[in-house]
Amino acid sequence: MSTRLATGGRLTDRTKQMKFRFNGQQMRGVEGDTLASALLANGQLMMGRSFKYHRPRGPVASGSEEPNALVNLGQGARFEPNQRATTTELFDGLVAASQNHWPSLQFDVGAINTHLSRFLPAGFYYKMFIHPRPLWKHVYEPFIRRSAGLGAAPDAETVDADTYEHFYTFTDVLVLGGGVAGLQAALTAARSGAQVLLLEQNAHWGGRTPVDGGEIDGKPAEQWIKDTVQALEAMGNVTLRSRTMGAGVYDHGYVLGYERLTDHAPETPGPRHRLWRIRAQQIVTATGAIERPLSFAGNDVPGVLLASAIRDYVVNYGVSIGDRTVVVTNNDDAYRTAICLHGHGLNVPVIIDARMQGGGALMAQAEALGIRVLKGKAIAKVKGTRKVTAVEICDQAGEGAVLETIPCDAVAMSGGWSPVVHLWSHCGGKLSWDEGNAFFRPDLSRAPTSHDGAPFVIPAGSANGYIQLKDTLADATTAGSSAATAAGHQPKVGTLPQVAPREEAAMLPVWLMPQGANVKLRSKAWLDFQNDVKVSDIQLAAQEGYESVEHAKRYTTLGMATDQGKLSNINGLATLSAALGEAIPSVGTTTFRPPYTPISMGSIAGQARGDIFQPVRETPLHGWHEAHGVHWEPVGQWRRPYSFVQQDETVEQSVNREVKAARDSLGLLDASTLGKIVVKGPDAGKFLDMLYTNMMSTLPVGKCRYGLMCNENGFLMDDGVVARMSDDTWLCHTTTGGAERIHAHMEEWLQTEWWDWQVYCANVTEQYAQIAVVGPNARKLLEKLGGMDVSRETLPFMQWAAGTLGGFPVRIFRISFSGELSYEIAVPASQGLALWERLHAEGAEWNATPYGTEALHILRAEKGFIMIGDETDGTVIPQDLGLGWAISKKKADYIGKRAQARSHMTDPTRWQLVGLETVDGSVLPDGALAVASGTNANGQRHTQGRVTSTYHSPTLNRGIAMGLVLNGPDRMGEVLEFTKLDGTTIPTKIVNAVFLDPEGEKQNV
Amino acid sequence: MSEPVSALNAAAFDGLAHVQEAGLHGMITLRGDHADADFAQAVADVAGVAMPDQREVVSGGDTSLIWMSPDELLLLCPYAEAGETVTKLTEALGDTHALAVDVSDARVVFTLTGTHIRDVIAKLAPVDMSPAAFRPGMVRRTRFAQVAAAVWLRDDETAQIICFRSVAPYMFALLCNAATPGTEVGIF
Amino acid sequence: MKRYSAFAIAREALRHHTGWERAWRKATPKKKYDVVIVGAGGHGLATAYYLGKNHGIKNVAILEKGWLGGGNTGRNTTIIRSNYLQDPSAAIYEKARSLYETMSQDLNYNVMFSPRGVMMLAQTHHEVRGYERTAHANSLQGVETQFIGPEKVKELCPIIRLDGPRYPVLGALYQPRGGTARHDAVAWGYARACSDMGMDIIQQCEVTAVRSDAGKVRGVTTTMGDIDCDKLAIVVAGNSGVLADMAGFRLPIESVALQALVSEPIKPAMDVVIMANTVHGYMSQSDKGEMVIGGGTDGYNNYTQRGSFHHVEETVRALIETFPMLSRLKMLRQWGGIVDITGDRSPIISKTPLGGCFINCGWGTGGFKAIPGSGWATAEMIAQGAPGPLASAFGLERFREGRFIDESVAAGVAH
Amino acid sequence: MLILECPYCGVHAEETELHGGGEAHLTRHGPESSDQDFEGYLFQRENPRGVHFERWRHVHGCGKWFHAARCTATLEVFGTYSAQTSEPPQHIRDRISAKRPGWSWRELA
Repeated sequence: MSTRLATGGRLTDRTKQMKFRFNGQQMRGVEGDTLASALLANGQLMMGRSFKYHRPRGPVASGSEEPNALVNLGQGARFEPNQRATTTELFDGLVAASQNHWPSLQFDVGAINTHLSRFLPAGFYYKMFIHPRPLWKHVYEPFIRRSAGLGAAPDAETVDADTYEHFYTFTDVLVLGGGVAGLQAALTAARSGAQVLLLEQNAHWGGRTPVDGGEIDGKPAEQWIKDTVQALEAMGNVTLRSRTMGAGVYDHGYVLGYERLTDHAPETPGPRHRLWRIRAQQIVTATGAIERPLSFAGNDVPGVLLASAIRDYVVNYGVSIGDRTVVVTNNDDAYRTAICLHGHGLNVPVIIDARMQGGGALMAQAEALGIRVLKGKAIAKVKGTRKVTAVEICDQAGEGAVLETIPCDAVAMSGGWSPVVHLWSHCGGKLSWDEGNAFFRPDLSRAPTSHDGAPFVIPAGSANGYIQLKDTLADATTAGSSAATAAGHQPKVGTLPQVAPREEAAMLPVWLMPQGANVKLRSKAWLDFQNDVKVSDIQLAAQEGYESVEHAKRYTTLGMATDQGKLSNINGLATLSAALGEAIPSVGTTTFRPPYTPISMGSIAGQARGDIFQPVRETPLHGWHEAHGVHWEPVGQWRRPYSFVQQDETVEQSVNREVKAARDSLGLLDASTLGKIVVKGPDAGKFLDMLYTNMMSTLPVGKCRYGLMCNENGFLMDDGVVARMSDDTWLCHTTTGGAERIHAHMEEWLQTEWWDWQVYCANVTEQYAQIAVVGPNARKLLEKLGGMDVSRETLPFMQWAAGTLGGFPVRIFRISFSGELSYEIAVPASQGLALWERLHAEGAEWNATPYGTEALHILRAEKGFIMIGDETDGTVIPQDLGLGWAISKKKADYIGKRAQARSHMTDPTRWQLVGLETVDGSVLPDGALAVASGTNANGQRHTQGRVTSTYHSPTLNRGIAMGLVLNGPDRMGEVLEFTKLDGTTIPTKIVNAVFLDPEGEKQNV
Repeated sequence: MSEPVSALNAAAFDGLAHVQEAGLHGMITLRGDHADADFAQAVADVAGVAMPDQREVVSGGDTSLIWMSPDELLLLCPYAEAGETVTKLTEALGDTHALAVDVSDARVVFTLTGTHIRDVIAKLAPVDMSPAAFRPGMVRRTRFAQVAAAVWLRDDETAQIICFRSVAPYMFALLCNAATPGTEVGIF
Repeated sequence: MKRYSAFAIAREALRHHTGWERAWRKATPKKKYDVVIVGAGGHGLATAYYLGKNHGIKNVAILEKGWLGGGNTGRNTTIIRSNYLQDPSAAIYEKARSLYETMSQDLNYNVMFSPRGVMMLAQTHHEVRGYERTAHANSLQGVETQFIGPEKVKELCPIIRLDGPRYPVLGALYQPRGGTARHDAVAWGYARACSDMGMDIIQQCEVTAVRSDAGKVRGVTTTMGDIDCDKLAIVVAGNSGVLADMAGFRLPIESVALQALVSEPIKPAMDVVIMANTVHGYMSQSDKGEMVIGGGTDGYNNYTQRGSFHHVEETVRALIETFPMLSRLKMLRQWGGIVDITGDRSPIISKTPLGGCFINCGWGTGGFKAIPGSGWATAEMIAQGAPGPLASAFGLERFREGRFIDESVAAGVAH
Repeated sequence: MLILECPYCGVHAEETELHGGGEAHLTRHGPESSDQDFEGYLFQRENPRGVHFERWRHVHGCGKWFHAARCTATLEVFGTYSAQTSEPPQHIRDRISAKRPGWSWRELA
């Protein structure tokens, strides 16, 4: 049983006890524990169940590569599934629960799958559940879905209680990984004067070197690390950040840094995670190496761990996995675990070394300690289900005949080490196969390249395949100075850290144990622990022709678990290449994708939540609207009043009231969002003539003209009133959505096509609050404010004037989008509210009524005015809308003219704009289609028109609509059938689109 | 004539830095070719300060000229003088191809003061805020989170941020959030 | 071909699965084929399959420069729907959707088609009108959809927040028979069926030139030598421009990166596919339990299969606003694929200026859902030498005539 | 995440400050042009795997359009230059030739 040793634990402080709960049970740990070490200290070896077979699982590792020990962490709005216990720092009051079992971790119904495993090989579901079809739909698939997933889903109504933020930073050299290699590389680079940023994913510096021991520069490694960190902290050009992981490397030196600020202390105020967006000229990946498991039967039983992990738990946390630990290895490093355990008074009954001639100095040291070493041997099988009880030993060369059974309660396995090449590979760095060490290492000749085409990632230390401490530090020094040089700095030649060489015997690649293991053993030899992929599964994939490494991965799900194959990929790859009889490098690896380990969605969104999720654009009158019962309508990022609803009024009633007020007396509209763009210069007229379909250069100063804008593809993109301000200056009004778009459109043509034309434009949309005063009494109100002559004679329809109205500096545009007598008043935004309140107050005697966008829509629809976005949808040309009058015949060219000459654009059968009236007076549904007889070759019903906008007209007290209809203008009075979503149709008459005051008498008074 | 009101009426917040809506400023957008001597002369005469170099700001008295692009400047002056200054500029520019428009009400100015202003800005804008890279007197047009803005470093502890008026509430909320007490990053 | 079934599994289990044969034969190129298809992705394999099944043309080679199904077929978010606005789109996507219904049986390979329903959220008044318009169109196109209200949306998707401050959910266009399928299985299933018909699937075989004379295709040159053919089909999403260049014509296409990501697997939380176009995000939960999330495309030509991170940020930000619980999940993996975007964002199934050479491309971000319909229509075009009703509207000539198939019509917002 | 230097304001802008504008150096075809020329102008694109010339706007910045020469296969940027030109300047083409001997784009090289 795992337990806390009497002494030891370099990272822990036993004087600081902590309470936590696991599966409802109260437990104790100490400061510095990870959740995994604390659970082990409490004898809790079993921490979860595997994905497919629900097999009992304990931790196999001690770091971020852990596939098994995943827990549901926290509660309520701070709940988080799939947290790795091995990297979760313990804190007082932590609450965790194990995953993927029912009803309990100890007894799990799903474990039946492990007994059925023979019937559930890789890809079984592709071959099953095919017949009969209904069963798949109603039984199999729902069942598969229910058994999906690992961690519990957060409650449906969960709203994250934590906050997050982003941070942008730039640096010359970014070092990822704070082990000895990272520290040495950072120090070397920093000495050149380069700006250096050093990130370490854990809370501690130095990586695993302190565990492995050894001396640097004549002092214990741990001391050297302390001194080096101090030296770095003292340098002004260096920034160090622990608990910050290099999550992903992207093009042009962009790196994500994932800083966990409060995960280890949830009560601390401030953001939980900070996502750093780093731009680095050079990136040093000092991400270390990960030990590989060995593939033998039962290598997934709780108690079988990586040799390095068992060492970590003892040295870092003072925790032992068991009393009798069998070590099994194909290299020298695992002997350190045996020696370490022995040194802590724990029993190592045997070291099983697959190599015929065993190891080097470390073996001699172990033997000298009296530890039994078996050479050329292997584990045939691990006994035990919920925990290790014994191992059966056999010859590595054979098929698994048992020579001896050794009782034990833990197994330390080592299949050699693999450099962590993820960050090197994210942006295209290639790998080469190292035969001697049996691992992939970065191929420096095929590094990822940046904007300048030069390499920008440099691997260092064991991440670069230099596993021995001496080589690690030497390589890190080189990496540090190359990075500094590449970043334009002059590295100072410092002295190499002195490390005594350690003679180690070569490792022996062992991909299966024993090498001739029979199928029974192979189907119990795990490659991917979380997803339950075994040696036999990969071999089956190869047998069935899933030969590409990507096919094998996807067919078996190898490496697709939450650890993304950190432990399984190389073993799986080697198994595949053996099955195919091909060399490992020719099979290749799967693609490494960010992030290195999973990062919170919250951190990706950063601060953008709640009121700063997205910008809301407010007009100067926003506050007034808020205070007067507004119902908002989002229009792009703007908020516009949809209607001002009064007490005991439905929205529909308020809209009708607003329409009637504008028609019968006086309405006020906040039109501030309409785009306003000043266009000035000797060539401004020529330019506007190209921009609009009609002629603007001929517009007299002081007058207004309605204009249409098309894109180069001929489609109508915007409309609005243009006013001639002076000889060389025009003011172009655009739609609300159009201001930025149209301004950009103008700049694009001026900068990239007609750059020799002398025109400047400026977007002055927000300089003004614009208020439409609409209705028969509009003029009376303006006269009441006084200061300007707004009479029909002085300011007729489609003219504008500047002046002072009731003390306000204004421009008044005599234009109408309602068909009523109407003035649009532009006033500096900072006086907008004052003017609005003034108009509202002074207009009281005519019942001045603020109205919103829905009333605006109805008012314009009653007049048959088109609305960009309703009558147009990006497929409509002005000719479809009966706007031919607004297309200049005189002009040789305008944007969109050529496009409108294409055969489909001049096709007489294009649908044309008409008015529509249901025979029964009801309101046509939005988007309704006019059906025609018969169906097309694909069996789709023919159509002959569609509704573009439809409303209830309070003025006419009936439904009115506009639509595009085949030959519409020639079919006045004809009745068509329009669709309803209930499957029936409505008889609808084609009428003139102008429902009200066709002569325009009301607006011209 | 009523009293003009700025977008947020001088709202303020204290945190990592002091965030202040700076009230009404006279702002004039000037379009014209900086390289054109007549343009430069006219502008310098009226503004009373020299033409700024690329991405720099030149200030004198209560007037500042901000470099916005090779053919655009933003002239800052007292709010009350904006209209008159536009008239003067238009006269001074005469036949020179140029454009001068009053945008005082179209934009809003925020002032950020304190020792951690670089932290606050670097949380929102993809700009190198290290003292070596971004020095007093420099201006950078960029984005703050999801809106366009210009940031001008007046001195090491004062920055001015200019954005469109309609997004003033968003910008203020952004800056306050980024300036939440206790969230200094501490790398500058 | 040994048929797949629960019985077969049981039989094989007893002999430790030693009896399973290859899903598709290893093939070496012959000198000549009736039809050579470049690209063994979903569309290419489906084209081959229906050439054999519907038209009896089985002397076919499918050439793949990498591994079959290794392009966008294996990189997409597996959404299947046909609730399109325009008739030609609705026709081909609905054909595809209906073929997905029976694909597992047709291919004797379980592609795990899961008709769990697809909801396209309406989060502005403008979107409501747009989707109502689509619902009307679908009702005449034989596409079963309905416009549902917020309560129904919440009922179908409990993790959604209806009253988000910025984008309240006003309703959704719901297609009950839309859903997802296992993307790799679609490619593998077609490959197995094609191989079984005697067709040659040749992987690791890159086309380096298209050979022709007198304006008629003669064959291709590959890294495995020359291969002659009477007819050539180019079905290579993400590389269409490169192949078209070899065949001597240009396309109205830009290739850009589209990104997707998955969360860590969690127990079932969302039993429907969600598309939220206002905020450019879509999401479903895989059979493994991962939330599969997709977003918008990059704004520049790119062949690296890597995208820019800010698109991931925008998508995740937006989805969290409507699905707050996502904030507590973690992103497990992100990746990119290269998609071909045409001038009207609709696909191209067309004859080309080169005689005997046909092209299927331009599926943009929506290709997976179309695979069977696309293969069906392309096979018909190759067999008959001219596009049939499903393909006729998707010809290259439409760009010259201005006859676009524009599905983005809900775009222009204005007042 | 691209970085491009804006030739107008000298900022090394990151992608989020920029707006891509598609293929560069297209010749506008107006009312008198043939259907084929007009289709070519509006829709036919080089879309090369390799050296490409494209338009960008420094939208969250000085607002200027500029041109970039970029490799679509490696994202290497050969240079940025003025938008007021109908073909890439010689020094840009020389730089590309030095790095991608034998490159061609339309009839350029």
